[in-house]
Amino acid sequence: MHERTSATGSREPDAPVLEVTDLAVEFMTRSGPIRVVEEVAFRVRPGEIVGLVGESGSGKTVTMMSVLRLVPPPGRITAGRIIVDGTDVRSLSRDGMRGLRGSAVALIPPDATAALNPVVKVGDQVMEGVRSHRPQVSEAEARTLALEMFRRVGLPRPEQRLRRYPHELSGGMQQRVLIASALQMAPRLILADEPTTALDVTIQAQILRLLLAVRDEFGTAILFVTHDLAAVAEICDRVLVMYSGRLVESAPVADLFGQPLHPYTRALMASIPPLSADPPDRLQTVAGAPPEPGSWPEGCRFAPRCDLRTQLGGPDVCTTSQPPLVEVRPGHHAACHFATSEAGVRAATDLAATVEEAEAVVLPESVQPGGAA
Amino acid sequence: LAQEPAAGTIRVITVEPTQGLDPAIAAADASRTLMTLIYDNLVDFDESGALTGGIAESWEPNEDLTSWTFHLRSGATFSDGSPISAADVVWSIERMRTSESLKGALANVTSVEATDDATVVVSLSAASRALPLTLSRGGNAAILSQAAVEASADYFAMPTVTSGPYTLESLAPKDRAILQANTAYWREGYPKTATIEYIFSEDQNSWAAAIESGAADVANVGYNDAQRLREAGTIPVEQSDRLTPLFWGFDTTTPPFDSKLVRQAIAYAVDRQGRIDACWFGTGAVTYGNILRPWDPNFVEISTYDDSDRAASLAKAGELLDQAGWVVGADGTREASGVAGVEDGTRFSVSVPYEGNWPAAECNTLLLQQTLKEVGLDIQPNKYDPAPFWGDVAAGQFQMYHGGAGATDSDDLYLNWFRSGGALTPLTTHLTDPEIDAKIDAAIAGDAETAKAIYAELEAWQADELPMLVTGYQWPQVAMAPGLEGYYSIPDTSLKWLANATITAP
Amino acid sequence: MSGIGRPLLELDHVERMFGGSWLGRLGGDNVVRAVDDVTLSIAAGEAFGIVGESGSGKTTVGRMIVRLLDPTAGAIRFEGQDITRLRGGALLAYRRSVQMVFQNPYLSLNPRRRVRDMLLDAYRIHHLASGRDAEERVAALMEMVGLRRTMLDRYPHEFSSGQRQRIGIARALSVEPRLIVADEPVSALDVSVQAQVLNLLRGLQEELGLTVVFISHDLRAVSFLCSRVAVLYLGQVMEVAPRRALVERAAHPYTQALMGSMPSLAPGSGITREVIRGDIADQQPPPGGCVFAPRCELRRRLGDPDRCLTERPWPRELSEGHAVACHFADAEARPDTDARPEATGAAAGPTTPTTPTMVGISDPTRVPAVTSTGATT
Amino acid sequence: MNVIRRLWRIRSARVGVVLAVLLLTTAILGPMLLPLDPNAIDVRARFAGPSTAHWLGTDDLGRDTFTRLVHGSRMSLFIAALSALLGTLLGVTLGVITGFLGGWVDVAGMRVVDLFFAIPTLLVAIGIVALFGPSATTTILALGIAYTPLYARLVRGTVVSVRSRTYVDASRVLGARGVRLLRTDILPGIVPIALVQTTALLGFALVDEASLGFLGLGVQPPDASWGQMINAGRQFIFQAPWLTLIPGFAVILAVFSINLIGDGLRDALDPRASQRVGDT
Amino acid sequence: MARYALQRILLALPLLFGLSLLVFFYVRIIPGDPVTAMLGVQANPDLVARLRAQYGFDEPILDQYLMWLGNVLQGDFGISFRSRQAVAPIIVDRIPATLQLMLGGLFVSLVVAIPFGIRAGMKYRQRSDTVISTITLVGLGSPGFWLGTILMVIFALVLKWLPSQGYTPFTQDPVASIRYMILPSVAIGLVGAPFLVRVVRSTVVEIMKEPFVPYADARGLREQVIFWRYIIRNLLPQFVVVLGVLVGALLAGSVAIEALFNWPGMGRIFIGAVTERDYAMIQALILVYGVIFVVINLIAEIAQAALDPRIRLK
Ligand SMILES: Nc1ncnc2c1ncn2[C@@H]1O[C@H](COP(=O)(O)OP(=O)(O)OP(=O)(O)O)[C@@H](O)[C@H]1O
Ligand SMILES: Nc1ncnc2c1ncn2[C@@H]1O[C@H](COP(=O)(O)OP(=O)(O)OP(=O)(O)O)[C@@H](O)[C@H]1O
Ligand SMILES: [Mg+2]
Ligand SMILES: [Mg+2]
Repeated sequence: MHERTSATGSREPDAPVLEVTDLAVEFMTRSGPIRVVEEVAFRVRPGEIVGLVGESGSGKTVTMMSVLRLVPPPGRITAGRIIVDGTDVRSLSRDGMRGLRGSAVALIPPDATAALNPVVKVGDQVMEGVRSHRPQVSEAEARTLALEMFRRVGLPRPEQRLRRYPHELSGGMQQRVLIASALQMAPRLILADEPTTALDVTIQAQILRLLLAVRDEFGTAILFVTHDLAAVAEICDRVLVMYSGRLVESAPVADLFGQPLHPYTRALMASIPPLSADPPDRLQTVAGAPPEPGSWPEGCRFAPRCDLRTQLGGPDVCTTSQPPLVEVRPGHHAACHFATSEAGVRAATDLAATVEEAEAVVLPESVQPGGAA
Repeated sequence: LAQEPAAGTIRVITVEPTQGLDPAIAAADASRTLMTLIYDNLVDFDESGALTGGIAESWEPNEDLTSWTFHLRSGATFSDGSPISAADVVWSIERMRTSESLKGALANVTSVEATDDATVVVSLSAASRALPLTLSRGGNAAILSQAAVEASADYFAMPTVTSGPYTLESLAPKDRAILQANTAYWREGYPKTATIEYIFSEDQNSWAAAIESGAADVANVGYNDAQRLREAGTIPVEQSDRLTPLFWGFDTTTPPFDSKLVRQAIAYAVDRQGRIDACWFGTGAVTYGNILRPWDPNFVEISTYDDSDRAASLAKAGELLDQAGWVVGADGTREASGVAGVEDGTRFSVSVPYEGNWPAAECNTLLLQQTLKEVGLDIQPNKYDPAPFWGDVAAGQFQMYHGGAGATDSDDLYLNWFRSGGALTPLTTHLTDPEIDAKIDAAIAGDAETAKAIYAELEAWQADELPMLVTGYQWPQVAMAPGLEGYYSIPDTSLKWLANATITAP
Repeated sequence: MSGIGRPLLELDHVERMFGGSWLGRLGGDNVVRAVDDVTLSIAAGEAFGIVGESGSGKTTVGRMIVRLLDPTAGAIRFEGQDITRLRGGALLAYRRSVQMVFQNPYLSLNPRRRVRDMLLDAYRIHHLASGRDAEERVAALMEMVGLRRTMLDRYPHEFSSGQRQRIGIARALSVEPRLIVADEPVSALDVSVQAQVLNLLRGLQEELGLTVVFISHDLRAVSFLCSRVAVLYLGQVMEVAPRRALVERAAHPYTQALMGSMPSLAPGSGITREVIRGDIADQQPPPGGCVFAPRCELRRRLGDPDRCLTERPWPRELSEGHAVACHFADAEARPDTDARPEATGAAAGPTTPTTPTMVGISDPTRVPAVTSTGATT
Repeated sequence: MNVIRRLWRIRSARVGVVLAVLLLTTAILGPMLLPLDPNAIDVRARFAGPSTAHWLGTDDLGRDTFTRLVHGSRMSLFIAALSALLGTLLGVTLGVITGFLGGWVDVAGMRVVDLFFAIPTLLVAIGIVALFGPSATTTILALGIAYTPLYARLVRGTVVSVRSRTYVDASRVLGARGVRLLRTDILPGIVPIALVQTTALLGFALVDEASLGFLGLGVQPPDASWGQMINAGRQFIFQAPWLTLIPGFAVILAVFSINLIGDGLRDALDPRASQRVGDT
Repeated sequence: MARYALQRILLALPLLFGLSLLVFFYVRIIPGDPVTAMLGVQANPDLVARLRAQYGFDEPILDQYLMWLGNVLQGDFGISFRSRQAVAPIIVDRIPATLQLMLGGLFVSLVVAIPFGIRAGMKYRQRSDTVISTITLVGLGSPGFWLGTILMVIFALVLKWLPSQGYTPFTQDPVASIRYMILPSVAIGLVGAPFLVRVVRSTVVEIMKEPFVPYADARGLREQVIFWRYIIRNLLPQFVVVLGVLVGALLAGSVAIEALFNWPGMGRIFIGAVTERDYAMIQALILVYGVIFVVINLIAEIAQAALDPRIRLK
């Protein structure tokens, strides 16, 4: 952990590459606008990998695409400020926005197969990125650059790969192509939306490793959207947890796993089966289903499913007032009225211990679990 | 006389000669008009209809009209330059004698002989004035090159060696035929136009448009179009002075039209002027019983079916039908009641075909349906494929049908329409009546007086017997491109006169 | 779990090929050997896992078990009876014994039918119950899978994905089968919902004494639910191991790679070391050799022995119930690849397999003689 | 029903439905309500322009254009409906049989379908007319048969794709097969496609009927159909252009409304519109 | 690619064989005696004999087929009994005219449909889409001959800009040839265009829904690049296949248009043959139309594979 942050320590950590404040996104529907993201605020510092986790539909992708101002219609950013490298994204012109996309901020989409143009050779697709942003770059130069990038993302036999069509590459290689394409403009920030979800575990591991290497080598900050908490634990410096369109917890990775403060975060962690020779009889689960956007419950959106609240005898405040995201401990924010309640803290400690014990079984000896806590 | 080499192209838009170009077979106008341009006859006729010299420069009968001598024109050649010999003429006439189209008219020929290289003698079993007329029959009485016909099994699919002013250069079905001037044509200075392009089109509605838009130069246009073009004044439209009889044909061998009463009833019921007005836009003439045209020397007016009092005519028709055993049934349609060969209670219901490409025929038949409904007869107009129409008429497939055909004079008309074996008999009256044959032969053999008497008798007979029902005549309407000159339109063989025509580009 | 006895289900040298018409090959299609000489046996009452990467043939195995596909060679025996040739009534009877739960809860339910109708199907097809009786049993099924009977008249789209998967399970249970094949039943679900469904399956398996064949690429889910696991790679069985052996001393280099690729919930702990290269689809496996050879770290470390390319390793038993298809699996100390610290494994003590004896091989005659000597370097 | 309600919510489809209902009502009730005989000839009143007696004027025989148009609608819509129905019946039957049974039935059936598919639709229809002679019945038969290959292919494709759906596998594993499988899973799956396709056929049939009419291979006079009226009117395009234009507009209007409905149906039946599918 | 093409070609062969069977049996399913159906009862016995010989109706059916197929393969389709000319040369003469009209129609369809189709697709459910789609629906209901009649009246008869009918081979006089072909091409093209607009539109809509389009946006690619490389390039493979189908529609549509504009193509002989029951001609024409259509679709399929690597190298 410390080694990793120190690798980028030379950079100025104070000026964030991305600063999002008070973001709200609405989708227009027949029955009026629906707010799917609100009051989302976070920063990503240079060279930092920030994980954004949450259940399906919690607003991760929408939040991320807002940064590129590419919320699909009928979606619309209705409030908030998005500053990329000092530039206010929302005030950029159309061309300005185009200049920003793919150059200062690059995207790695979830499904590489779908994101690649099926009828154009991958090399050409990568090259057209540079040539769109810098028309003065010659075809040959672009090719050299693409070749270089292919090599650096670990594509074997890169010269040949340049001339391949997407479907001639495996999923892992396609994802590498997209990463190569993202890297060639040396972006300050990479937005990676579930870049490994569609891949096999072995390939997932390779890609996650590649993302780490990219950060280390290029110093690029990465906003890493996923619903895989374990992947977050592996590569992120900080984690944002979203639930029903709102951030519910935000913390350095070790803090989050060492002491998860929001009941939802805990529930999420507890429901992951341990990789253990003696698994528990039952997994912990969250009762019920996440609410649909547009029919958010009053007060805390997690309240109806919250076991902490049940434990506490169902205090009214949960259903009447929305808990703000507050800094509970240094650098560790949570949006729960009872984040620091005794029961809450106990639950957090218990859970961390269980997870630690269960996961310890598979940890390679070289790593000291929980070292950063 | 310095001969201008023929130049230019005249484009004619017309129906395709689907019956082919064999003079022995093709009887339909579409074929005959084209054949007149490529085959010459022994005897020709001029614009007034008077017979003139063709390949025969002159001819004369013997005293009792039983033998005719034809003196061939010297120097006349076929298009390949070979001379038109007496042998060719003999062979051609022999071929006509056995042909579908002329075997009736030439039934009385006993021998055809060439007495020398330039003389052919035709002997008859009975006296006949009509031989030269028959031999002038456009298309069918063609003089052919024996050598050329025998050289190819399919000569008539593509007759190239011909005797007429033009030779056939190409014939593309459903497209066009191209005729090229016959450079070896015997008549000095003719044809005056180098090429005639026949454009085939089944759709008469588009013919006027073709001339208007410059896509064609000559067409026999529909009446509505003729009227419109006349009003517009841009395209000259000539009305031929030769009326073409319009008729209803019957199958007189089977019920219901085997009954003269039924045929007469229909003759009473039809609204004659009405249909000329409606279907021919007023450009036609009615007849109330005659088949000969008013200017015919043998014309004696008959007005049996004068329908100026419609009510009376309809009443008369009803009466006749009642008499014939067709009584009004429950729904107003007549039913058989004691009709020979028909089961009692059978409704009077007949399908009446007409040529599908002929708008006026459709109109005429629809009107017939309406009129006959008033007297309780149910007929269904049947739009028929034009191509097989006449073939099917000849095959006797129709009980009643709509028709129209050109004719020149009384001899031609009676000989070809009423005499058994007549060229058009199978298409018109279907008669095989020896008594009538004898009368027609007598008329043709006799002098003008005798003929007139016999024709008067025949006219009265046909008006009463109605082997076919002629209700009126139409005037063909020929539209011509403004630059076309020297062309006279004559029904029946009208296109022959293209050989005289010239065209200048507008 | 039932005791030692005859296996409930046996796969005996099962093979399944796809493609192969001359016209298709002419157009560029390849013959795919999706399942390649797989031999497994599964005891009654056991939860048996099948893991492997995408394209390894897991689904194909599952579909052959439920007779949605026929093997191109080999036999599948259920209670000793070969099911690959069942027809008509016998097949119908078999369908009462073996059911399937599908991966995608959205696609596995007919969007145009009410839940009630779908659940009643079984009773109608097999004439098990009708009228009020059937209604009662359908309602009971709903409750068994944790749904309310009032939901019976809804259409699938009115349910969440977890609920739909429960309906799928209820439908499979409606014929009261002995064995359920669950093909990635939780992969499409959110983590928290996954846990619910896994719990449900586990509960059902225990309470009803169901035999479950659980197919997944998620080692976590498999190790939670299954007492024994088979690892497939390109249609072949790489390793069959009891849970403990799998977690603590996976023998096959591929299994080790899989384990080593699993991210861990303990921050900053796992995947930094490269344990496997390339991609399952990257290279053509050598004909006649080990299909895993091109990606095999162990082979590389051993200096690329030719044997891996020329001779197919057949599964051989390492310990009771633990078989591995690798020439060299136990040939060296594997200082690097042994991801599991010896200490932890030892602390748990030697495991006595609670599962009935089962080895991947039921027909020794077809196993090449080499196996027995293959253990030497 | 659900679909109809959803259809009604689409504005363009609503327009289509209203138009279609108007046309249908006209075609069905019109002939009973109108006082005139469509074939009643009145040569004194030919080519009359629109008037209170003749709303859309008269034709070359003085027949009332409006009356003929209304009777023609009945004929045209009747022919279109029956030929679309015939095409649907044959196409669905063939498609379901080949798609569902698979194997050699499929191969053989589809080869035959491909054959007819290898000849453009209208030409198939004309070929059939050549065999049986032109009439309203032949038109229905010819168009129905001509549409079959297209339809059978579509249905077969859908059946094959539905057959491989997971929910069908689920039913199979439960023991469902044959007719039951068809009834519960396969046929309901092709209903949306079939609805849209039959609607499309209706549109094609209206135009093709007109084309056959123009070529003289369709409805025979004096009966009126739109195609026949266009064809008959053409010769008087200068005297009375309305004789050609009005029936043409009628065809356009009918096809327009049918296509609006078809497009609407497509949207209304689109599963993506109402529920999410396969969000893996 | 070559393998794929070969596969497609091999697959087309049984189709052609089947087509020959279909055409062969066509005359044999005529109700009653085909020769009588063609010639009528009182036909010229010569012709009857000739036709009977041509079809060999008295031989065993297999012999009949083999004889017929042998003749056809040598380019002998028998004689057209109406014109008594050999069928084959008549048809061969017409193929250029029909193909020329088809190409003209195709050109008009493309010129009209591509820009509008793409625009409607890219502006899906926006104003211009609504306008284009409405016009398209109107076009979809306009019978070709009806449009043709109106075009003829306006441009040939009233304005007199173009000839109302006729044909000159392109090789003979290109300018005249094109003047002649404008009206019929436009009439037929406008019939094909709405169909094409709809297909192009819905294909573009589908392409716009593909994730690679928003991803291309996210990469900040230039709009032209997105348009040409993403939208057009992905449209093309499907488009060529649709062109194959469109050709079928144009061939069918050409029948009425040829009749209307007196265009000497196969359509006119087809109608003539049908009304005259000239079955030898009908047989040959169905075969020729079928072969043209099959070949064009074959080309389209192969072109699609050339444009879409996924098909080519599956
Ligand atoms: N095009 C759209 N139209 C309407 N609603 C949308 C659209 N796209 C997203 N939403 C809504 O926005 C919410 C957030 O979606 P988002 O895609 O950001 O979720 P996510 O967290 O990325 O989920 P997942 O893990 O499934 O990708 C969802 O509830 C969804 O219903
Ligand atoms: N119907 C089929 N036709 C052709 N090939 C098939 C078919 N079904 C499966 N295959 C091939 O067989 C192999 C194994 O497929 P299978 O679906 O069994 O794998 P899997 O392990 O279930 O993968 P996944 O994790 O992606 O579901 C794959 O290469 C696949 O392409
Ligand atoms: Mg997302
Ligand atoms: Mg699978």
